[in-house]
Amino acid sequence: MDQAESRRGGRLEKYLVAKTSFLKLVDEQIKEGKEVVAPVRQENQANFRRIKSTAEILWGGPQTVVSAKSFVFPPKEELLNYETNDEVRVQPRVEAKPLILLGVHSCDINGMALLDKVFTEKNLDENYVKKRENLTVIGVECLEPCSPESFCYRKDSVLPWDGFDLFLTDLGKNFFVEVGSAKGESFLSGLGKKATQADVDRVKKIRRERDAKFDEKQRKLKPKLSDLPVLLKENYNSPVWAERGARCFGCGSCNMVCPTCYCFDVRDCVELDLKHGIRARWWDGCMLTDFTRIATGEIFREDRGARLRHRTYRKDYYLFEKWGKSFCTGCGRCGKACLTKVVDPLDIANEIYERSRSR
Amino acid sequence: MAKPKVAFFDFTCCEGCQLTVLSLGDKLLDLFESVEVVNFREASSYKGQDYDIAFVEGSIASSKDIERIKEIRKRAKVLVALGACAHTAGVNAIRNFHNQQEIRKMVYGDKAWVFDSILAQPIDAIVRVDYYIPECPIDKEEFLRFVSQLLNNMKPFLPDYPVCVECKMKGNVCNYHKPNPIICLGPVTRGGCGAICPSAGNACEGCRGLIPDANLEAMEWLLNEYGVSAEDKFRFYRMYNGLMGMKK
Amino acid sequence: MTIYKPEVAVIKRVEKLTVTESLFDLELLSGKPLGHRPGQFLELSIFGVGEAPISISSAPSDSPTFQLCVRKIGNVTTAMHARKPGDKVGIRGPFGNGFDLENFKGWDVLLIGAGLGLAPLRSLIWAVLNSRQDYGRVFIIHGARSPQLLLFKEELREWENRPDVEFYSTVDVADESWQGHVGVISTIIPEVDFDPEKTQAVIVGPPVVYKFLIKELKNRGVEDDHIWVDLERKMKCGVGKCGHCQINNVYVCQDGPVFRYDRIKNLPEAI
Amino acid sequence: MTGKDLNIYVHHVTRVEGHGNILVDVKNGELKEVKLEIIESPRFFEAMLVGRRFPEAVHIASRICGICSISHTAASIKAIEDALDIKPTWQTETLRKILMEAEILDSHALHSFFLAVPDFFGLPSVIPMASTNPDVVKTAINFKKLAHEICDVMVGRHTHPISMVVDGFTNLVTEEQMAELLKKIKAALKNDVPKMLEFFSRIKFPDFERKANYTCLVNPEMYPFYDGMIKSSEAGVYRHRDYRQKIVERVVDHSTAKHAFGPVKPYMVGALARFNTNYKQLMPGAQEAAKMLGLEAPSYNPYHITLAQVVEIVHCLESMSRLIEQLLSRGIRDERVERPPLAGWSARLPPAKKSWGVGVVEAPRGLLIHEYRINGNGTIDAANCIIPTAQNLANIEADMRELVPQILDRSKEEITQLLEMLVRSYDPCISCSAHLLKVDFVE
Ligand SMILES: Cc1cc2nc3c(=O)[nH]c(=O)nc-3n(C[C@H](O)[C@H](O)[C@H](O)COP(=O)(O)OP(=O)(O)OC[C@H]3O[C@@H](n4cnc5c(N)ncnc54)[C@H](O)[C@@H]3O)c2cc1C
Ligand code: SF4
Ligand code: SF4
Ligand code: SF4
Repeated sequence: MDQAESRRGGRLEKYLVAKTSFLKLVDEQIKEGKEVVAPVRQENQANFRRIKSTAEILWGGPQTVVSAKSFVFPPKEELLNYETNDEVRVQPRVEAKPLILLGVHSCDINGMALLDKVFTEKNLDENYVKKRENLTVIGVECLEPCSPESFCYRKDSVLPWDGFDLFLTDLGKNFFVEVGSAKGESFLSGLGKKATQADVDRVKKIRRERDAKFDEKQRKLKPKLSDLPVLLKENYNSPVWAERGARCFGCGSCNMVCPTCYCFDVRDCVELDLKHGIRARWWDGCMLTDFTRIATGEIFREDRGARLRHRTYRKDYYLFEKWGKSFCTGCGRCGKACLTKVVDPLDIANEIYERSRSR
Repeated sequence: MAKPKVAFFDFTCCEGCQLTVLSLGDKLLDLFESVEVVNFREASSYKGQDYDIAFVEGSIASSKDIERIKEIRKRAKVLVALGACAHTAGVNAIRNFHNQQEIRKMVYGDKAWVFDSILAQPIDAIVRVDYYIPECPIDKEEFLRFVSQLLNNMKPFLPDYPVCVECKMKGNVCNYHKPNPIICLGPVTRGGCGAICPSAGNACEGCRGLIPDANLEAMEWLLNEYGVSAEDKFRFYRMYNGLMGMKK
Repeated sequence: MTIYKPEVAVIKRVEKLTVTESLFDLELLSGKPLGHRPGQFLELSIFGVGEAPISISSAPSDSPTFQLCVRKIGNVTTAMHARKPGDKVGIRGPFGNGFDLENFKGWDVLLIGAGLGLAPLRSLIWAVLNSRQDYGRVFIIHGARSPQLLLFKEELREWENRPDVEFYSTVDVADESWQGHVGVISTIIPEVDFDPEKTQAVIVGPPVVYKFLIKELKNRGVEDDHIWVDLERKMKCGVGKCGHCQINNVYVCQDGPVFRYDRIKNLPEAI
Repeated sequence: MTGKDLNIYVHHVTRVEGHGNILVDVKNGELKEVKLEIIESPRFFEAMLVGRRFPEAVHIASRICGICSISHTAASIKAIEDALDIKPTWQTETLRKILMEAEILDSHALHSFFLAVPDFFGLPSVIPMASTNPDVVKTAINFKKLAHEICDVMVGRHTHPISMVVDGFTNLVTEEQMAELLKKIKAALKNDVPKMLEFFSRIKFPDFERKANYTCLVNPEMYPFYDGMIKSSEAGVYRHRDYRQKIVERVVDHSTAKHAFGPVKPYMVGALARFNTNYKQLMPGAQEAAKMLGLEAPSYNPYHITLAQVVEIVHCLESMSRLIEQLLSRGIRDERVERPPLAGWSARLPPAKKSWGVGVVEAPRGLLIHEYRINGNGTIDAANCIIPTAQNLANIEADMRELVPQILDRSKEEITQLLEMLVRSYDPCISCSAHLLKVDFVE
């Protein structure tokens, strides 16, 4: 939180808003036809869905199956459509409409903050950026771990670093609301009153308690977070990769659910007349066999262990080193999704750490 | 460019795949526009013997079938196995695990000898198959994509990733994570169906066949974790992937 | 305008080089020059089929025309081979770093092209020959699997006959017509009379050749930071997003495809 | 008329589902032989079901037929529920009724438009009609699209439904989805039905009458497809569990499908049997439609099966609207929580169980019976399936036997054509019964 504050070169406004009036505000927006998406229960888990009333919202756990990234980087997204009669007509497609994303946990907000970096770096990706600009992100603070798999506290991701418009902390009757942007400020439309120092202190205390609770309940990360890149770098040839790789399906579930996996495939689809078609991108995953297969049949990262290492390295070494932030926000989704329990980044880090110490 | 001539043939199956073609809706008319259908017994009395592309549905299950499919192979420039029965022998292969004499008796009593029947086999057990459109029944979108890519001189796209990929894209709660877990073959089964069964609350029963590098050891590990008995495993592997169960 | 929207280009001329390779002359419909460096590549679009990364085979000086040498192997490349002069295709790019000629000026240059590797290398060869005076000795080494598969045969002859080029050529398997060296390309390096101290070496070829060629060059005493390689990986976007072309932590499409060997030699996935 | 020799052999009757041959042999003006050969490779479904746990059995049973897989699924589920003593909820049964009617809609649209109609235009298939009668083809496509959409939304897909399982649904449609479907059904009633009736009222069907024994479900509450007692002109009204005494199946040499008798004589099942028996229960629009088409109950003309199907298309659209309205007025509840449907590997047997059960439904082509014996682990020990087409086979042959002498003075081509049309009008589903038809004249 403090980072975001300093990045914006000033203090963020903080308000105290009665929960009922905040929810009423959202319900009114829905009635006006605004699209609001929030976590709702789905069987014994949850998912982001378009809601018709704030009553549907599932606050807190369990975790949504798929992260909030789908709203900025959907599973399938058209990039172009074209017509090839006598003339070739190519229309770029950038679909974006205003969307309020409510009840987002910090791990997903941070995930988007990280995606912001990669999609705006050098070649700006309009398809992502336009969707992102149209999004109003209203986060909510987790006061309980949302799943046994999550380890956000260990990844310094229990609060958002950046990337939200409003961030809510449940104070019982009120929300403590932190404003992250002008868009957030105007969404509030003057609701509530400025938070006093006492309010701020109260939140600080809640956060201290929460930290203690998370520290106790979430699985420990044995190496220091900042040591992860070096630890991984030194263990490129660790037997861990082959051992875990042997039990990996190569199913890519870990890639699909992750808030920071952003690889994609691009394919053309053409109508039967062979004249009209689209080009679209689909989520792809570095754990899938075909990910590096080229026309001559060569696969550059053939064995599953090497792919698992690559995935782990992207999160906690390559991108960590490049951007100064781990690209794993500790949401725990991949560890849950992986049916053979091989992918959990925290488990991997701990195992490598233990093994390298005992050597 | 002349329209390619297309023929549909069926062997032992439920004909659901041909019916899926007849149920393409408005796209059916587009299909008739872009190809010339010369043989489609299910839908037409015209029996053309001159064709470029043969879509073959069903399993080979009698000695007559063997002759017929060889004849079709000879005439067709491109032979496509349509649906699970043609691709993996589909549910028909279940009977291969029964005593053949006994099951004939069970169904036809003392007249069992009258009927010519052999083990159910996929088309490629007899002749070379150029392309496969898997699934029971085939997926409309995939069929249309296949035809347009073939017309466009492309190698048709058939995903090599497993069902889990699309299952996750749909945001489903994994079958293994439900309060009453459902044993699901998604992690080793070829995707492309849009995870239609898990999305409708059921197990993936493996009707699209295994992915090329399916990790069956991992599957064993997983099913053992869930305490699935060997008998249950085999039964399940053998819904559509008779051969898979035989490997062990 | 998004980074995924191709510009339309027109095919001006098609020349069949071998059974599987053809050379295409293209120009942007807008008539603008492409503005590329040797060693850069494009994403070539055939609408309805897809995109594929293809190196620009011509020297920047030929602008606004540019040339692609395409091997027919998959969907896009087969579709490209079915196109005729006047047909329109899509182009995105140029992408990648390409060769920085400053690194070679004043040096002897050893240019090694194996198989289709000659296609991208050709853009560099012509750039060097077009300002020949800037360089010391120029070596061109080319290898193909058989004489039938030789690309740019006329140009090979031209280079061979140029007094200011030291030219070597080899085939893996010869036929009656072949008089020259026989053997895989790495076997020719010991015969080349170059001064390792004064030479910058460039290798472009299929994935298998790098290991052997680098070993031969090092045997001759070429320093790692005088060796340049041009690598190929699967690509889907060409602009550093899709993730397919990553070699450990480098992106071939952003940090490459041209790499100085000492900078990637410690990447286990590179060579 | 005397002394004519005729030998007809139609190999693989087209525009029917599955493979069959027609064989007619007339010597010296005398009918020697009439056969409908079924040459589909036997599929041994009854054997395939043995050793399967009941939730799997439902999905395997569906694969008996691609066109009436909802009926097979329903019959299979009902047999299992009968054996396990499960009484599904009103909501579950209402949803199933809608699904059955959607399948009837699809199947009848396919048969009446795509398979039967070309005969009346002297065309080999519906394909050329796409340009000559685009409106008609469009109407048929609209019906099929609607039926598929209903099934896709409700059970994942039309052919081999996914979420329709024992004691419920693994995935539940929402009220919004049902309301949306209702709108589309009403639109079809308004726009497509008049076109269909106008078109079919202009078609002239061959004149031929033979009074058959008609067998179908009867139910005091509604024109039944999903549930009821069995009524047969020969055997009267009886309970589904008594079918073995009333229906006798025999293996005949020329057919991989068994022939059924009820219990002695051949009988007819399907749209015309239902129309003749349950005419009064048709929805008002359907009765109206029958009048427009000049179809009166009872009709003894088997060529009228196609018209009865057209009437049932109208009935199903009306009936589905009514059922959806009832459903929406009660509201759709997610019953899966209190009453998890019995699906998948983890489905355990409920405590109270009988060892065997019978499920009977009206498939598009008629009465469909599944009977299973289930053991204590929920595994199928024995199965018997009686398929509509198998029940019609003996009756088709009886029709042919009566028809051929009446038309012997016509040309061989005409005779062949009329025989093929007769077989086709039964809409035989040969892959179900094993598989189809051929006509061979021996001169
Ligand atoms: C930097 C670079 C420069 C290249 N230059 C040339 C050249 O000058 N001439 C030439 O003929 N070929 C070149 N290639 C290889 C060429 O890109 C592949 O042969 C081509 O992508 C095959 O595409 P396709 O659609 O015909 O094959 P398919 O197998 O149908 O391709 C499917 C997709 O996979 C990807 N893909 C497959 N193979 C490769 C590959 N080898 N490299 C990268 N992506 C691949 C592409 O995105 C392609 O769209 C180059 C590759 C790279 C990476
Ligand atoms: S790597 Fe796993 S735990 Fe980390 S952010 Fe991605 S899905 Fe969550
Ligand atoms: S690590 Fe697990 S989730 Fe990821 S691909 Fe392998 S098996 Fe699937
Ligand atoms: S439900 Fe099946 S297909 Fe879906 S993620 Fe789980 S294992 Fe994979």
